[in-house]
Amino acid sequence: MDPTRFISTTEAIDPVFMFLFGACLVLLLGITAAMLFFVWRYHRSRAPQPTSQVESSLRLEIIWTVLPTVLVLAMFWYGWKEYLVLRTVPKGAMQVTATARMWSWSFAYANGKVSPKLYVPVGTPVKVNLVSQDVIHGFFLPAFRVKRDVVPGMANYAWFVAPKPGSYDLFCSSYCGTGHSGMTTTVEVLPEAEFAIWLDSEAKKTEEAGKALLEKYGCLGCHSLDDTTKVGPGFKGIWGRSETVASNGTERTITVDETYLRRSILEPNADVVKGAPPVMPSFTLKEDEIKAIVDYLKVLK
Amino acid sequence: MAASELDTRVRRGGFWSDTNRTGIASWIFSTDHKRIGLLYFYSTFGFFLVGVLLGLLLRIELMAPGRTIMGPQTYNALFTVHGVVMIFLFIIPGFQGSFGNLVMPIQIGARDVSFPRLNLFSWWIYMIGAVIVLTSLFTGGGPPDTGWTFYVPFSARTGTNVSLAVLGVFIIGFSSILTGLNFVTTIHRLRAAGMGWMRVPLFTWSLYATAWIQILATPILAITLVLVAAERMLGTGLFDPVQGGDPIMFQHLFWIYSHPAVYIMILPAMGVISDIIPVFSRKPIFGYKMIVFSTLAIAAAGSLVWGHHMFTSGMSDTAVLVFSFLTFIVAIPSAIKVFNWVTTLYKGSISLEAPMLFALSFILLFSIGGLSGLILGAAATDVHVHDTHFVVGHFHYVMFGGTGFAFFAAMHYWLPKFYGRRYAEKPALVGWALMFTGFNLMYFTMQVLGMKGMPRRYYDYLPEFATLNLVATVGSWILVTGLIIMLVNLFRGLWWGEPFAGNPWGGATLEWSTPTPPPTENFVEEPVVTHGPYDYKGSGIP
Amino acid sequence: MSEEQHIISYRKLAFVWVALLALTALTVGVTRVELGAYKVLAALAIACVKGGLVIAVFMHMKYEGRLLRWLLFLTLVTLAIFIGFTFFDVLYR
Amino acid sequence: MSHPPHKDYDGAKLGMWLFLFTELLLFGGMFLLYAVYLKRYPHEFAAGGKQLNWIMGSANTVILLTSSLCVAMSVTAIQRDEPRRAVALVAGTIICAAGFMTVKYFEWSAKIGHGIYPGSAHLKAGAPGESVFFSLYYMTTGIHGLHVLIGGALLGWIASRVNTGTVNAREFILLENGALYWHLVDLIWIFIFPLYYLVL
Ligand code: HEA
Ligand code: HEA
Ligand code: HEC
Ligand code: CUA
Ligand SMILES: [Cu+2]
Repeated sequence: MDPTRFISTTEAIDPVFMFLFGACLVLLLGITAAMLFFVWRYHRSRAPQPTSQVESSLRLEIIWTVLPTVLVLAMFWYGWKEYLVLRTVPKGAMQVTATARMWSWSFAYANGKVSPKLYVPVGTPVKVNLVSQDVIHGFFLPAFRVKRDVVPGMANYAWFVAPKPGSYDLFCSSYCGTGHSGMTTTVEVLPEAEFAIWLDSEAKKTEEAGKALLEKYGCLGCHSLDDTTKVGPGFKGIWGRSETVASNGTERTITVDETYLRRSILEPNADVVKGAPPVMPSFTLKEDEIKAIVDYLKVLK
Repeated sequence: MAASELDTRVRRGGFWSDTNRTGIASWIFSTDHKRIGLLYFYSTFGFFLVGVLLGLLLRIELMAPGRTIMGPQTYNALFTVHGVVMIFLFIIPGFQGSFGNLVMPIQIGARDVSFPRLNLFSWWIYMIGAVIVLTSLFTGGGPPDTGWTFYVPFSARTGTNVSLAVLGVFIIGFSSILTGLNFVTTIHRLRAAGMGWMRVPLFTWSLYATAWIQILATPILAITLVLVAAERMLGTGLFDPVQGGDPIMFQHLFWIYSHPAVYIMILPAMGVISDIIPVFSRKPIFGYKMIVFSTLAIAAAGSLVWGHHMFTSGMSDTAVLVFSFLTFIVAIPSAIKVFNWVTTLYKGSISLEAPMLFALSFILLFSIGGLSGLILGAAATDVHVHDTHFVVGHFHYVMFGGTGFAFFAAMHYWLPKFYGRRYAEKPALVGWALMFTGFNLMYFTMQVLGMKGMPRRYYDYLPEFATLNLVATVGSWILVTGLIIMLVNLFRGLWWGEPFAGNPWGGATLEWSTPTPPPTENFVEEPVVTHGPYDYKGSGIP
Repeated sequence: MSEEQHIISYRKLAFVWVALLALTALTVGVTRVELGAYKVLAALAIACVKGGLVIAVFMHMKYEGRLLRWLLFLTLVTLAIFIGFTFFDVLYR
Repeated sequence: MSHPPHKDYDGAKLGMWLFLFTELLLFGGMFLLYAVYLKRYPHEFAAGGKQLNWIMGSANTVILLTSSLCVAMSVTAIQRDEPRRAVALVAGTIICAAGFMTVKYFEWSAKIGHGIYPGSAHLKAGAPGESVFFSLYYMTTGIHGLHVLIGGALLGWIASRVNTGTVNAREFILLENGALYWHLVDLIWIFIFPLYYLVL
C-alpha cells in the first residue's frame, strides 16, 4: 500500500455510522414489529383470556442478555477503533493554530499569516492546534466529522484532510455566550498551487491594515462593517456619529472622535452604548495598531 | 357549576375529607403522603407547563433563520431556563415526588413514609428552591444564560444571575436527597407483613434504586455548585486555568452527578411501565427477577459512565476508551427490560386503554432515544454528533418520549384512584395520537438536523437547515395541541367525570385493594401479603 | 424501645480516644521524617485506621447489623469509584 | 386502624446514616479535587502545606477527638439513665466546638493577614498550584467549619431536650443521631488534617 495514502476522517467515521444505524434499525424494527403483532394478535377482542401465565424463562433471559452484549461490544470496539483515526495525525501534516475567542476565529500559519477563514490545500492533512483566549469553544467541521473543544489552558488539536476543493462550514459547537451561533466561518479548500499563492500573498495593502487588525483581534465577531448590529454596534459611519452612552451609570451624549474610540477599545466598559450589553472584553493593543484601526474607522462610510 | 363543584368536593371521601385543618392549610401543612404527593404533582406540573411554554418559544424562534421573535441573549436565557426548569424543577422531583409519594407507601402496605414531617419539609424546600430559581430570572444581571450544564469558565464570568440560580438548584438538590433517604428507609422498614423483597412491586423497586442514586450522586452536584458560586463570588479559581484550575474538572464533577441523574429520571418511568403492562395484558410480568436485577444494574453501572459527555473535551483517550466501554454496558440492562416488556404481551389479553397506549408508546420512543444513545456512546460517532441537535433529539426522546409518556401513563392509571372519578376514554386517545405524531415529527427531524451538523444552542443557523427546522416547529404545535386535549380531558374527568371505584383495571398490587379514594391511613385493616404483585389468580382477579 | 441496646462502657470509649490521640501523634511524626511520596500514603493509611476506629466504636458500627455495614461499604466504594475513575483522565492526559 | 404512633428506632438510625453518606460524598467531591490537583501540583501543595500551622492543626485535631469522646460518652450516659451527666458531656462537646472555631478563627485571620485568601493579589502573583491549594483549603475547612457550627447548634438543642426529659433512657435516638452527626464532623477532619497540614 502507498504509505502516503491515509484514510480521511470522513472515510473512517461514516462506516461506523452505517454499522450503528443499521444495527439499531434492525433492532428497532424487530421490537416494533413484535410489539404490534402481539397487540393485534392478543387484543382482548381476539384473546378474551390470557392463554399463558408463564412468568419467566431462563433460556430466553440468557439469550437476550448475551446477544445484546456481543452486539454492543462490537459497536464499542468499532467506534473506538475509528476514533483513533481522529486522534492520530498523519506524519507531515500542515500545522495551523486556530485561536477562538468570544466570538470569532482566527487561523495562524507557520509563516505568520493570520486569516479569519481556514484556508487549506486539497489532499494535504492539516493539524489544527486549538487555543482559546477566554471560555470553552468548539471546533466543528461537519463535512469532515471532526470536532474538538477549544479549552483555555489546554493544548487540544484536531486534524482532517479535504479530498475536494470547495467551501465547508466551520461552527463553534460549544456554547460560549451571546454570539455563539454567530461564531461560524468556513474552511476554504484550494488546489495546491492556489493555496501556495494565497499563503505567500503580502499581508494587506496599507489602507487595509486597519481591517486586517479588526479581523485579527476578532472585533468582527461582534461588530459588522456595515450598519447592522451583531453583538456590538456596526462600524459603518461610526466616525462623527453622536450617540447615547452610559458612563458609570449616568447617561450622556457623545460624538465619536479619536479619544472616544481609543477609550472604547482600551476600556470598553467605561462608556457603554445605550441598548448594548456590556460584554466587550478590553483589548491591549499597541499604539500603532490603535492608530491603524482608528484611521480605518474614520473612512468607513 | 360552583355548586356542583362543591358537591363533588363534599362527596369525595377517604383522605380528602378526613382532616382537621381546612383550606390551603390542610394541604401545605399536611404530613399525609397522599396530600404531599398531590402537592408535588401540582407544583411540578405547574413548572412543567412553564417549561413547555419556553420550549415552544424556542421552537418559534428556530422556525426561520435569523431573528424571528427574540434576540440571541434572550434565546440563550430561554434554553437555559427551559433546561433548568425541566430537569431540576420537573423531571427529577416529578415522578418521585408525586407518584412516588402517592403510590409507593400503599404499594408496600404502609400507613405513610418513615419520616412524614421530613417529607413535608422536602416539599417546602423544593418550593423555596424553585422560587429562588424563578427569582433569578427577574433580578440581578438578568436570567442566567449558561445552559443547564453551567459550564465554567463561561458560568464564572457571565454577568447574568447565575449565582442565584445555582443556589436555587442547590436547595432543590437538598430536597432530592431528603426524599431519597426517606424512601430508602421506608422501603426497608415499613413493608407489610409477608412482603419479602421478591414481592415488592416493580414501581417501588425502581423508586428504591432511584433513591440510592439521589443519595449518592446529589451531594456531588451540591458541592460542584457551591464551588461555582465561590468561583464567582470569591474568585477561588479552582476551575480557572489562569489561576491553575482545570475547567475539565468541573465537567467531571458535574457529570458524576448529572449522568446518574438521567437514571433518576428514567427508572421510575420504567417502574410504572413494568406495573402497567402486565395489568393491561392480564399476565404476570415476564422475568420479574431480571427486571429487578436490571433496575439495580442500571443504577449501579449508571454511576460509572459520566465521561461519555466529555469525549471531545480534551479528556485523555484512555478515559474515552473506558467510559465508552462502560456506556455500552449500561445499555444491556435497558435492553433486558425492553425484551421482557414485549414478551409480557405474548399470549396475554391486551386492552388498549389510555394508560396502556402511553405505556406501549413509551417502549417505542424510549427505544429510539436509547438506541440513539448508542450512537452517542461510540467514540467515533459521538465526535460528529456531540453538541448538535442530534443530542437534543436523543434526550427529548428519552426524557419526554420516555419519562414524559410514562408520566402520562401514570396520570391516567393512578390519578382516578385518588380522585374517585375518571376521564373519558375517547378524547384521551385523540390526545395521545396527536402527541405521538407531533412528538416524532419534531424530535426525529431534530436528529436529522444534528446529523447534518446543526449545533445545539444556536439561536441562528445557516439557510441549509431552514426547511427541517420549520418542520420541527410545526411538530411542536401538533404536540402541544395533543397535550392540551389530553390535560383538559383528564382534569375535567377527575373533577366531574364518571365515578371510579374498586379495581376496574384489575391490578394485583396493594393500592388496588384499598378503598377509593384511600383513607388517610391507607388501609382499613393492616394488610398481610400472601402473593406476588402480579399474581392475579392469587388475588382473586378473574 | 423494644430493640436490644448495646451500651459501650466509658472505659472503652476513653481507651479508643487514647488510641486516636496516639495515632494523631504518629501521623505528625511520620510526616516529619523524609518518606517522599510514601508520606501521603502513610498519613492516609493512619487516617483510615483512625476513621475506622471512630466509625466502629464511637459510631457503634461494630454493634450494628449487616445492613448498615453493607450500605456504608457501598457508599465508600462509590466514592472510591468517583475518585478513581476520574484518574483515567487525569493520569493519562 | 388506630394504634399509637409507633416509633421506629432502627428506621430513624438508618435515615441518619443515609444522611451521613450524603455528607461523606459532599466532602468526597472536594477530596476528589484535592487528589487531582495534588497529582498535578505536588510541589506547590507541599509548599502550601508548609505555610499552614501544623501545631494549630494538631491542636484542633485533639480538640475534635475529645469532643467526639464526650458526645460518645453522653450516649452511654443517657443509655444508663444518667441524664445530668449526659447534658454535661454534651456541654463539653459544645465547648470543644467553640474552641475549635476559635483556633480556626486565629488561623484564618493570620492567613488572611498575610494576604493569602482566594483571589488575593499575593496568590494571583504566585505559582498557579499554590492558589489552587489555598482555595481548596479555604473551601474545605470553611464548609467543615460550617458543619461544626451546625453540629454544635444541633447538640445544644438536643441537650435542652435531655434537660426537659423528652430525650431519656428509653427515647434517646435524637441524642444518638446528633452524636452520629458530630462524629462525622470529626471523621472528616481526621482526613483534612493530614492532607492539608502535613503534606510537606
Ligand atoms: C432520561 C434521560 C436519559 C436516559 C435514560 C439516557 C440514556 C442513555 N444515554 Fe443519554 N442523555 C440525556 C438523557 C438520558 N440519556 C441527556 C439529558 C443528555 C444531554 C445532556 C446535555 O449535554 O445537555 C444525554 C446525552 C448523552 C450522551 C452525550 C452526548 C454528547 O453530548 O455528545 C451520551 C453518550 O454516550 C448518551 C448516551 C446514553 C446511553 C447509551 C443511554 C442508555 O441508557 C440507553 C439504553 C437504552 C437502549 C439501548 C434502548 C432500549 C433497548 C432496546 C431497544 C433493545 C436493543 C438494544 C441493544 C441490543 C443494545 N446520552
Ligand atoms: C423533561 C425535559 C424536557 C422536556 C419535557 C422538554 C420539552 C420541550 N423542549 Fe426541551 N430541553 C430540555 C429538556 C426538556 N425539554 C433540556 C434539558 C434542554 C437542554 C438545555 C440546554 O441546552 O441547556 C432542552 C433544549 C431544547 C431545545 C434546544 C435548544 C438549543 O439547543 O438551541 C429545544 C429546541 O427546539 C427544545 C424544545 C422543546 C419543546 C418544544 C418542548 C415541549 O414544549 C414540547 C411540548 C411538551 C409536551 C407536549 C409534554 C411533555 C410532557 C411531559 C414531559 C410530562 C408531563 C407531566 C405532567 C403533566 C406533570 N428543548
Ligand atoms: C465580545 C464582543 C466584542 C468584541 C470581541 C469587540 N467588541 Fe467592540 N463592542 C462590543 C459591544 C457589546 C459594544 C457596545 C457596548 C460598549 O460600548 O461597551 C462595543 C462597542 C465598541 C465601540 C464603540 C461603538 C459605538 O458605537 O460607540 C468601539 C469603537 C468598539 N467596540 C471597537 C472594538 C474593537 C476595535 C474591537 C477589537 C479590537 C472590538 N470592539 C471587539 C462588543 C465587542
Ligand atoms: Cu464559541 Cu460557541
Ligand atoms: Cu450521560
